[in-house]
Amino acid sequence: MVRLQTEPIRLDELIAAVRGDGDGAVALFLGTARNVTAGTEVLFLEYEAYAGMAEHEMERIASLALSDFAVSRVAIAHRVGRVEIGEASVGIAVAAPHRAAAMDACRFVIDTLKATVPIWKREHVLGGAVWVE
Amino acid sequence: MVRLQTEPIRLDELIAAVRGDGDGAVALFLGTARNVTAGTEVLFLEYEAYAGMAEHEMERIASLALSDFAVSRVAIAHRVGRVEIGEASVGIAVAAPHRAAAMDACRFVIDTLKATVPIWKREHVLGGAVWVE
Amino acid sequence: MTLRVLYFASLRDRTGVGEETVEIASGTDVSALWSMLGDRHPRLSAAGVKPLVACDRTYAAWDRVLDGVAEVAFLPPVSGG
Amino acid sequence: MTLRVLYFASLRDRTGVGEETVEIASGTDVSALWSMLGDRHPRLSAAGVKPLVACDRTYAAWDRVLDGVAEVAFLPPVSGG
Repeated sequence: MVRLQTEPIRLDELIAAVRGDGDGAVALFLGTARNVTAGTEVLFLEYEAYAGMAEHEMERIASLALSDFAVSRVAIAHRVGRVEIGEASVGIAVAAPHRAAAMDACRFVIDTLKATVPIWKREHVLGGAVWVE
Repeated sequence: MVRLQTEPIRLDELIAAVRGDGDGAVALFLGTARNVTAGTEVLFLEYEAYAGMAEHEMERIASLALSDFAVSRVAIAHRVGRVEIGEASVGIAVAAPHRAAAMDACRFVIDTLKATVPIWKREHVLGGAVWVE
Repeated sequence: MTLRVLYFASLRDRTGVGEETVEIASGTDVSALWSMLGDRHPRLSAAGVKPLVACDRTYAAWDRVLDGVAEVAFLPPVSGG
Repeated sequence: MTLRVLYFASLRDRTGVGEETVEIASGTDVSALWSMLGDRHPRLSAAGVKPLVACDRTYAAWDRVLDGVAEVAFLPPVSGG
């Protein structure tokens, strides 16, 4: 399951999307909006995605995880639009029979997502906003 | 936050217990009850803990994680009593400013918990139950 | 040949448009297109570093010839997650 | 000296009790206690491998002298998580 969404990320949905009765482990990752960047207070974040391509890249990463690690299912959700401080901008869930594969694959997914998925973050600070690129 | 509990583990409570506005990452792990062990169908699990010492060990692991990794807070919840297939027997949440430390510490916590916390699992199968030791 | 060109994030700020249509000759590659677009949007080339490129929603190289491509996107370094 | 002794999981199945009180002499260590308990519960020693030991809820060695200890627990290999 791969999704771009404007609504808050719900972990229970991600878990329901990945877990099967043969799985003994679910590794999860949430990227959350921090209130500070390089010493400056951040008011909120804004995410822009290249819709269509972003989902395509997320699907590709999920497929790679499934082929390279002994995992059962992968779910990735990423917010677009405004994200408040403390909210999750990205949520990842990976289910597997055993924990090491689940955790390895979860790390692979977030690391690869941050490197390749066409999504951009804009930090809104007092008096303006800057793209993080 | 460290807890032994008979009720289902709620991830939202674990996340609320760990996340601060300076944190950009929350790594989570759920150990879930599998329906099969060594080819035999499992009906449900039962966990017994050495209450008092188990929480003490979990606190010790959380403290080690906080001192050895650049993380903000750690929460660990473990079920005792009957756990149905698909339910989480253990839940771990680690918040950190950055993701690598959160994921490293989360893995340290589950690996160490499985090695040292005095909790025992009994697998209930057709016609009986066996301690996993 | 008609091509849809997309700009994202700071590149869109530089062009002032998120999407536009351009006519290119057969055999044009991404580099040549980028030069054309720089004439149209002077602030684009001022970006300095070359962005990433996607052709029909897949990452592509700068020498990719655009024959048969419908959509080219210029992507600043990504920062999702 | 009175000591509270706890058994968990399969060890409790072997003794039939989860907790009991025993009287020991000053200077008794965990190994000596284990021998005493084996006499009381013949199926305990049949467990084969020696379990882990906790004194007052902290892991302890088998040569730990029990003077001042209030609670000793015998723990099969753990399987939580």
